Amino acid sequence: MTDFGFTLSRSSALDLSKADTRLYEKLCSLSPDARTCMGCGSCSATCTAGPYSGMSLRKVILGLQRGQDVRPMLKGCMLCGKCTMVCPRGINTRQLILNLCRIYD
Amino acid sequence: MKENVVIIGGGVAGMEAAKQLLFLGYTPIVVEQKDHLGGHVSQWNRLFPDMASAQDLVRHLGEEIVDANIFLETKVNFINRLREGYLVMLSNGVSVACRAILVASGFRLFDAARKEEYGYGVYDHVITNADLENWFNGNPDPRVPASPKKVGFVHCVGSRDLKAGNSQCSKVCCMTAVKQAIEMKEHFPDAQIYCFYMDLRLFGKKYEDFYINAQQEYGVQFIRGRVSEVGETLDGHLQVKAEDTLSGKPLRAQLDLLVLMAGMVCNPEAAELARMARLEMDSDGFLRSADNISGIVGSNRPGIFYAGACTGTKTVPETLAEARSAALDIHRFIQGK
Amino acid sequence: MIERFSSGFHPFVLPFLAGMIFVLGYCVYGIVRILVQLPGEDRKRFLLSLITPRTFLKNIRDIFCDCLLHVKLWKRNRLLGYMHSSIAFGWFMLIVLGHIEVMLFLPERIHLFYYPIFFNFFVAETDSTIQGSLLFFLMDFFLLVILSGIGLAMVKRVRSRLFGMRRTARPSLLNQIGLYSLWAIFPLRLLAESFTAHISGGSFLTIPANWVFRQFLGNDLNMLPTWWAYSIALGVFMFVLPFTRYMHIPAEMMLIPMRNAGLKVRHARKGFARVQVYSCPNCGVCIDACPMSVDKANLKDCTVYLTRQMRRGNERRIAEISDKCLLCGKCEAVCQVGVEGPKLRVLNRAERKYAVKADYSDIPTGTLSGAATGGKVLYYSGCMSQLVPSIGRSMESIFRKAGVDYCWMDRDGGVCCGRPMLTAGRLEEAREIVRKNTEIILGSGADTMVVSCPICYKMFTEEYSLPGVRVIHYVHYMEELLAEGRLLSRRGDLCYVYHDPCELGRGCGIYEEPRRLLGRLSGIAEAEKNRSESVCCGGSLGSLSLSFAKREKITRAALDNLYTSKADAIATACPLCTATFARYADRPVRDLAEIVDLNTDGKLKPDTI
Amino acid sequence: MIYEGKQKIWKDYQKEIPDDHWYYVRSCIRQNFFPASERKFTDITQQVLGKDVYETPYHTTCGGIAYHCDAIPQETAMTIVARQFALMTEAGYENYVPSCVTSFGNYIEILETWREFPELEARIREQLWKATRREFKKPKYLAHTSDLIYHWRNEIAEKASVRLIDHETGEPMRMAEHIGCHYAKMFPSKGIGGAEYPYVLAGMIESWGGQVVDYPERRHCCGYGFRQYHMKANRGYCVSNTHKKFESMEPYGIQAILTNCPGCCYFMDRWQYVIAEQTGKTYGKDGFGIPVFTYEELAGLVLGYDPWDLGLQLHQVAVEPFLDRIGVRYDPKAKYLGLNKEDILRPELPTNLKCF
Repeated sequence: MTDFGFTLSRSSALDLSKADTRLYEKLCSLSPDARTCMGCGSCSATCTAGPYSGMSLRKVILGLQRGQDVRPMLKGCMLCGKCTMVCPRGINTRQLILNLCRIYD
Repeated sequence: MKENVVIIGGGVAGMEAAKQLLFLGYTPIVVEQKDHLGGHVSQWNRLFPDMASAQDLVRHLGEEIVDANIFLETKVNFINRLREGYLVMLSNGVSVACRAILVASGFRLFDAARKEEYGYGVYDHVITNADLENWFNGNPDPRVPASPKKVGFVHCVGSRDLKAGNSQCSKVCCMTAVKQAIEMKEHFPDAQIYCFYMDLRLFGKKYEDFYINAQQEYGVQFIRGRVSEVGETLDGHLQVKAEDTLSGKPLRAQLDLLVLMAGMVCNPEAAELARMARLEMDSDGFLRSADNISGIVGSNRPGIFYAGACTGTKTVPETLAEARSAALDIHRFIQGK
Repeated sequence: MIERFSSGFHPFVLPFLAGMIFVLGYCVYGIVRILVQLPGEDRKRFLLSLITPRTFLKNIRDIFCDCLLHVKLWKRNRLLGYMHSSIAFGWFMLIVLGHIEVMLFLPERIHLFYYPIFFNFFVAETDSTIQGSLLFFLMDFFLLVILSGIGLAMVKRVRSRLFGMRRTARPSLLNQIGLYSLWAIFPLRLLAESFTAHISGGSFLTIPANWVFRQFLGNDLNMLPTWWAYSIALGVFMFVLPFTRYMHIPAEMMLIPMRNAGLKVRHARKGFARVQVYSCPNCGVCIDACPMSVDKANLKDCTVYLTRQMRRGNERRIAEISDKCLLCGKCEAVCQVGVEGPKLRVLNRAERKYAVKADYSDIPTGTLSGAATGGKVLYYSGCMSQLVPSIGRSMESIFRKAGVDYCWMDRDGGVCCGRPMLTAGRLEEAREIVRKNTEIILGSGADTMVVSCPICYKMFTEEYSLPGVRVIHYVHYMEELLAEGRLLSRRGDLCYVYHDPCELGRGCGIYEEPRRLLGRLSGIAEAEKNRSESVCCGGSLGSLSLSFAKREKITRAALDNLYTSKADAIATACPLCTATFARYADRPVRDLAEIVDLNTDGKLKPDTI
Repeated sequence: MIYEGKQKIWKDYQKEIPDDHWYYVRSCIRQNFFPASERKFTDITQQVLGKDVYETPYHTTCGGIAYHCDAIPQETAMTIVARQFALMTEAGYENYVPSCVTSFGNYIEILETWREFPELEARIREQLWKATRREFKKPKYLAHTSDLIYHWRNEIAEKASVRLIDHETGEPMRMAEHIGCHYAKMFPSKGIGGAEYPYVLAGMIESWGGQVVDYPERRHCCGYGFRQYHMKANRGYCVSNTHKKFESMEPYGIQAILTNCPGCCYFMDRWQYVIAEQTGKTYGKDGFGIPVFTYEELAGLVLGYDPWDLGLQLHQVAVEPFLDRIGVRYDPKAKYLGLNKEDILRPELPTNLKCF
């Protein structure tokens, strides 16, 4: 390979058609309320783990919809339940997180 | 003899007003350019939030106004101010002297072809909300594939868009998109539906329930980001580009069908009427109401009233309520109270 | 008394004998298996306790009081108490008296353990003695007691409400067989003894019955069939016993010594947990107690069904029941046997494997720089308190008024105490969080840590080891401040009803202190169900699967209980309860900290603070 | 694709182009990249079509590159442009035609700015006067050189000796068109066919017998990006954009690309080499790339010019397969002979991209 001093940069674009959403669908079958997330961000704003680990449940759900690996974010969750308290859609966020931690393989 | 009231426009606003005026003892003269009454609603299939039949609404209103004078395929040629009232000359040669005129000229659907980047009229599988309603009504449309797997809805086509000449929100499209997304999923249970939105403006009664339902029961995915351009792939799919603003990343999707939620703009005929009757136009391109809070149905001319979407985007129930309100205001005006 | 059969045997005893041998064999096998399953340390501890005189006596007393006399049940519900103790104690007495009879009259037959049971069949009365009549009288008396108990049980079966129970557990088929065979045993015994009474003798019950029967049944042909039937009923009962709730009879006798030995449940399915599961008598008291029972859909998720499903090994249901529970601990509080429903659930949750493991290495532990030096007070409000800012604000105000040098550890968000993770069954993760907090707290140099959230408080007292740091609940702390005169109380005019948060009341046993504190500051009223009977607010983090919508019903039921007090406002001592109640309550909901702050002054004048 | 739909749009975006008397200005970078193209433009227009196209050696850069690289403020660019207009005025012309798309966009942007803010125009006039003692009239008509070739495309077609048809199969050549971003994306009404479905190049291809092929990333930037390219560290970003275009183009069997912008032609040609070296991937048939032509080159080819006179040897991607397809005769040995018929040396051949 010739060294030009620069290389093709990887596209940051998300391709919905190529996104692997099986995990998202699996999650939705276990936690159907995951579908009702409207991305308001309350969960992320109140998250205890957020400041330490960048955990954002909103991004987790969105990332799954886009077929991304969200494990790094999940690792920081302490299950404190504040997100459950603030979710305007009443999503059982703790169950969602636990289900998600289980279905990754 | 009963007193004449000219109603310009035979959509649901004009029909409802005619019905009320008949009840109040007047002879409404409904002037409609098209060959049928009911305006846009007559082309629609089902109406949110109760999924009522649009045709039924138009038919019921039609049954109520059989006693009115209805001139189809007729235009207003000019309006002359008389000492008391107006003389309205119609294109069919009839001229009517009346003390009150109701302008119910409605809206025009934004011409989606003007958003060239979406390729309406260029790509094989791009349709508008109106086309989809027409298809729901059982009229075949070659642009709707036999079994689409991925369907996209683009909100705000020709709304909130200075470049398209309409900076206003068309108000009903978000809800229409959610309704149509659900209906599409009912037609094609295997399809994944995406709604590309900038803001979801679901303001009305039970609209939010529709939204939640669309997400939970129908798995509709709402992607916050305006579609920037559409291309066609070799196999006839549509390649849509947008920014997934919630991810902060550019997003691509291949779709089988794209539905453009064309917004509402003022009927250009209204500008013509405004010129004839010296009515004022508002900055949003619609007719200017006497007052946007307490005098929505009033105009700047005595005896000329407005109802429905000629003064701005309206839902069907809002239009009907305005029509009733206008009929009452006309009655009070004629009674001199 | 003479023996009617020189062999001392009749074939009709065989069903009983077989049943008895089966059940004894099963129990021995069960005991050995459980002992094997116990961790070595626990096993040693348990066996030692059996021979320690103090625990030995306690075991005897507890078994007598709990298993036979049902003292706890008497305290809770006399009718139910009578019903259970009449059968248990009555039967026990029949067996004891039977043995006394044998020992007294035919001591050489005492080694045949069917003999005391069927004594009346094998003997003929030759002369009446005082001891004989007394024994016969007592036999008839206790039989009557049992029969009265069985009569009540039959009524309860159809009209449980008469016994103060709205709902009872639905018995399975085997349980029904067990139940009906148990019911049959004693009337059959009465019949058998009655038919034999003119030979063997009897007392006030059997003699008249014998006379009545002989009036129209002139011969003794009925005698043998009734003894057969009696034996068969006993046999059937004993054969099904291991597979029915009646297994609780032997299991409880194992449970009591284990509990007295101080054993803890360490594994969801093994050892002590197994004993607890088998000890559940399926009485169903937990169904009414369970706050989730306000919703019919949750009726089958109470502890009684957990133990049933655990016996059946229905993994799907076990997971479902374990996940749904609020862990409010009420079932445990009302349980007559001492089945630790919440603990079993948490351990069942812990059985689950998670592919994504937590990693808290990003959490810095040296963040409390400039915090406490010796003598300083560390205040930990907990995550949930951030959603009820009045708690933290009030605590700060109280600290200032009392002139306390304090540091709010998690003012801008801190590390969770770990209890939610623990109750979710992710024990390793919880331990990791505990390690992080321990580092932070010990590194702060504080010697006192005030905790206002009962969830956190329970965690800090039970799972943390914080040498040199006194962890104190804010109720105690505020009481201390008042007692030391650093805070001056002033009575407000509102009347509060105090809601016992699950984790503080049943969880930590703190019932009276909050009431005492509240009573100094305001009027106080009691809800219909209070203290250990308090109803969970429904917001509990214990439940993993209860949806927001389902929780609403529970919250409203808890509020309805509080409304029975007619108080002006609700006081509680938990941010989660406060936030949950505030959502639906028709009157103000305040945390104790807020009430204390409202109704106290500092010794210092306000402008010098 | 509904062709009538496009035709409707094309009808909406037409502009008036006078048939004669143009003042011609060259592009800065084209003179280095593809010098023959500009030379042939004058040849074709003046000699073949007999038009009055005037140019002066005194004109300079329009300042567009510096402006788009944020190196100079717009006012400086305006003053430079004002001088260009002054030269045109002095030469007695009022139709202005730049050969560079960025210049074209720059002129339009400046003229539109002046229309909105006449006081700015007045200031620029004053500055030009102070600096050069020159005065100018704004051009009456402004067109890009591709607009002119488009305008005369049918006349060229009539004089053509070669058509864009595979001379073996008789099928039209499958060609993509690529419009420079500054041509119509800023002011869609100023480009022929608008911004979304521009017709300026498509019209030439259609007139000369080829078939225009659309592909999803047709509108995407070529991967020049001015200041992005000028920072070496950012070139990966530039070439990634080109890569994206070629990836999108790949399934369509495109045989050549027609461009109207100096940068586009150059970068879409050269980046194919970089992509091939970095990823091993080539996009034409049999290991070749897809040739990228300027409209002058394509016009020259159909008019029967010798490919080497058109400067096609300066392309990185080999043009020979395309020439063979449309039946253009050429002498392979003459490829690297200069105008004086002497050897101009041979470039080193790339590893992955097949070249001659």
